[in-house]
Amino acid sequence: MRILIYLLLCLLLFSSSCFAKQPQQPDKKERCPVCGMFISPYRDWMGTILFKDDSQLFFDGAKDLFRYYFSLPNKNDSRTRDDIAEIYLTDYYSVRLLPVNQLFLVLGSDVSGPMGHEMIPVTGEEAAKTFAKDHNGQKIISFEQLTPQLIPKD
Amino acid sequence: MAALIQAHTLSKIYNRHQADEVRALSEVTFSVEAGEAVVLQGPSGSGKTSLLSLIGCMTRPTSGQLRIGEKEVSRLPEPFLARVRRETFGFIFQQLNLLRDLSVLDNILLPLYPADLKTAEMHSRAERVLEQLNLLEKQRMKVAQLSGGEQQRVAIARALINQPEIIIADEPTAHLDSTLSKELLVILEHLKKDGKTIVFATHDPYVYQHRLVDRRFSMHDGVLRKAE
Amino acid sequence: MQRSLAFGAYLLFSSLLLALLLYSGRQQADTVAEHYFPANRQLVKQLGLTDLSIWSEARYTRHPSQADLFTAFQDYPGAFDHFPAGSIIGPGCLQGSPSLSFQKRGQP
Amino acid sequence: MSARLKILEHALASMARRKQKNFAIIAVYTLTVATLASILFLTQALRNEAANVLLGAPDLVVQRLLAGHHDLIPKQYAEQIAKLPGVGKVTPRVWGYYYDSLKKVNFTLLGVNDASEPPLLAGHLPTSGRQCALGRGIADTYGVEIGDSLVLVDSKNRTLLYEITGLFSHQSSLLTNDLILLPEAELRRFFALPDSQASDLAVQVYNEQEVSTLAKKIKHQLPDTRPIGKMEILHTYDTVFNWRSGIMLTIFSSALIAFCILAWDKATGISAEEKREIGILKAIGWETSDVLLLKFWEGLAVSLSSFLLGTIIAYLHIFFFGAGVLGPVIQGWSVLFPKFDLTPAIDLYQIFALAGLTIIPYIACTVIPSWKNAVTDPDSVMRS
Repeated sequence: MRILIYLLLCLLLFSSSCFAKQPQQPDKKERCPVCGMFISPYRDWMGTILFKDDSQLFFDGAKDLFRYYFSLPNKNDSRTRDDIAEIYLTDYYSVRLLPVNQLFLVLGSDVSGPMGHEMIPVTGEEAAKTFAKDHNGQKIISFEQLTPQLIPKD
Repeated sequence: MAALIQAHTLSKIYNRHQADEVRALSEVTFSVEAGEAVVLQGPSGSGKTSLLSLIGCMTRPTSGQLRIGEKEVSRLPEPFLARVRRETFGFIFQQLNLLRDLSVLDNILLPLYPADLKTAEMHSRAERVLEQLNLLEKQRMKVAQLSGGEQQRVAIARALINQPEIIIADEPTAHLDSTLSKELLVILEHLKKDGKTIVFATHDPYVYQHRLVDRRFSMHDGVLRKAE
Repeated sequence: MQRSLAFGAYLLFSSLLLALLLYSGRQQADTVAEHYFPANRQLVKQLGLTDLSIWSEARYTRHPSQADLFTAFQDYPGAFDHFPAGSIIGPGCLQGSPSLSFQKRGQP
Repeated sequence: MSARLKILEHALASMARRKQKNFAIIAVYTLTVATLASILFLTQALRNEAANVLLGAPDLVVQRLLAGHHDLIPKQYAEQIAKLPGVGKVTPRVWGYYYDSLKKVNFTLLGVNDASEPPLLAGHLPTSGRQCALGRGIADTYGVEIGDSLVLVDSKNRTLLYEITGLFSHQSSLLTNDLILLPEAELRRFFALPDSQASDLAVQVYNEQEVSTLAKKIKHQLPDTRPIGKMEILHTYDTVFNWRSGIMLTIFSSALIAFCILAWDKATGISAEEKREIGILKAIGWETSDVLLLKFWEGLAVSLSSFLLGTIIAYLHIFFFGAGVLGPVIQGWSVLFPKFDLTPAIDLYQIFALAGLTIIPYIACTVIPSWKNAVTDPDSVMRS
């Protein structure tokens, strides 16, 4: 009986991960809509917004992604934040794309991305604290706590 | 008509302000008309060669003026002097000064290289002088393989290739036997007939008593006098 | 005229030959980069190798990047060491030290 | 035909007059360029090889230092390191050296756990106790093949036989030439290594940026260790084979100095004959600039033709003939030296630098000494 429940659970987990929308990888010519830089040389910093209509935008860092996020709807893109299915950022430690709600954002650290000062996405609070300690991070926030004022300037 | 070569109080001092200062020429004044053959006589060291060098634009006078044709050359900068040398003078040196390992043709073409001439023009000129001096068959031979008289003719051919107005010859018979000297003077006589001006330096009586000579000067310790 | 033509022809020929060699080298490098570098990289990854096996005289020459800090002239891993002594003087033969040998198949 | 070309024509004609001297100069010059270019090609190829191939090396290697010596590292260090955020797999490596006093070679013995087939291997990796896989260099030196047995004497002086099950192909020689692979458990028995320890730890780090921070952290938490980053490994090879540093610069500069002596000798040795010729040319109407152009052509003819020839020879030598001449110089007293089957890696900048370093000084050495003679009045030829 316990084995059956376990199997069902496994199946559920498996299928949920199967059906949830997965981000595509960018091709070589993909550029960041905010700063215009190519994405592929900076895979370690990549972030992506997956819209409900299955379209996807790539950014060369969390900072640019959130600038775009807070600017929606803007003059080139009429979509609103409600049209977003999921936001993915690259976890600093594992260099994998993860959903933004699994990540903490470390502000004010000495690690800079392709566009200078960056907010660093880290999985788990423990790791975020370690990162802040190692890299002189000033503040750890979750995605819900993010406001446009907190985005680093340059 | 003005004289072709006009020298006025020409002086040349070598190694000036040094212990071994030599006054080679002092205040030489003379002129040569176009078509004339003029001889400078005098013992060695009397300044003949220095005067020829000055007239031939190989060096500049310490003081005085020199006019070649219409041109005042005594103060010209070096590149212009080289041009005057190339276009006006043909030199026959005492030592011949040929490049012995080069062919006859290469030797006589040498003065033409810096000039902007067409290749065909260069070769037709070469052919003409070679023919004139009876060297056509020898043109591919190295100078070192030729006899003394032939070498002498190569040197003359080289002097003529630029079609100069003035031929300068420094002791041309010094190293020649009497037959060759005779041959040389025959050639020079032809040149004079063609209208060339000839300036010699020599102490060979056979040369300065030759019928082609119009005027004679004698030099002594850098001073020029009219010879009797 | 003939000489400068011959010289020009020589220069042209040798520059073309050199260019051809460099170009073919480039082509060769591209195929190698495609096939044999990835294979070797995979090999390095699987075996966890750290160094090229060029000099096997001593451990600090076999694995220059892993050498001890106190190795002669070794300011940081891989500073090239024991030159010029190492290229002139060989190591001494230790008494009674082991050696490598093989036994052919089928032999006792 | 312009005046310049005509002067080139004369330069070539006058060089042809001194055939022996000019051939000797061209021969020495070509040899110098060939040597220098061979060094450049060889080192650049090795550098390129290292940079490409060693990208697969562990991101971090953690050694233990005991009293300044490289020592065995306890396996529990691996667990501690694995806990650090950003660290992937930590693999204990087991390896050592085996010295053959007859051939004077240090073999590298490496323990393998993973029996999955690596590329460039004929046969298979050792799986059970008494098997081994060898590098091509060993097999060639001792003339053995798969199925033969390797005889080793272990740390307790027992003679052990290992059946050869795999040989690496020659394409991996630069990596595996002197390698002997044994199963890890067998290697531990052979060296009498305790199970709880390893030679060092290979640490996987996901984010390249984090390697130096992790190295610092490991050094802080485990003060008796010495972490070596992949970048340091790559930098090591970059430095060893950098043409501007170390041994290469030594060889390079000595060849260059030898060449300068040649050029200087030629320069100062401007003969009375040459002086007289310059005088004659000036007397018959050449300008100073024409004479200098003549000398420039002479210098260029020698240096350019030697440079091209030397570079071609160097290329053929390194990439077609396996560095046959230069190899032994670099190899020193190595017996097990990989056969260079190098991939051409050409840095055009280096070739241009070499051209600049050889052609320009040579032309300068030809032109400058003639200068003084070219600017003096030509009347000296009248008085000789």
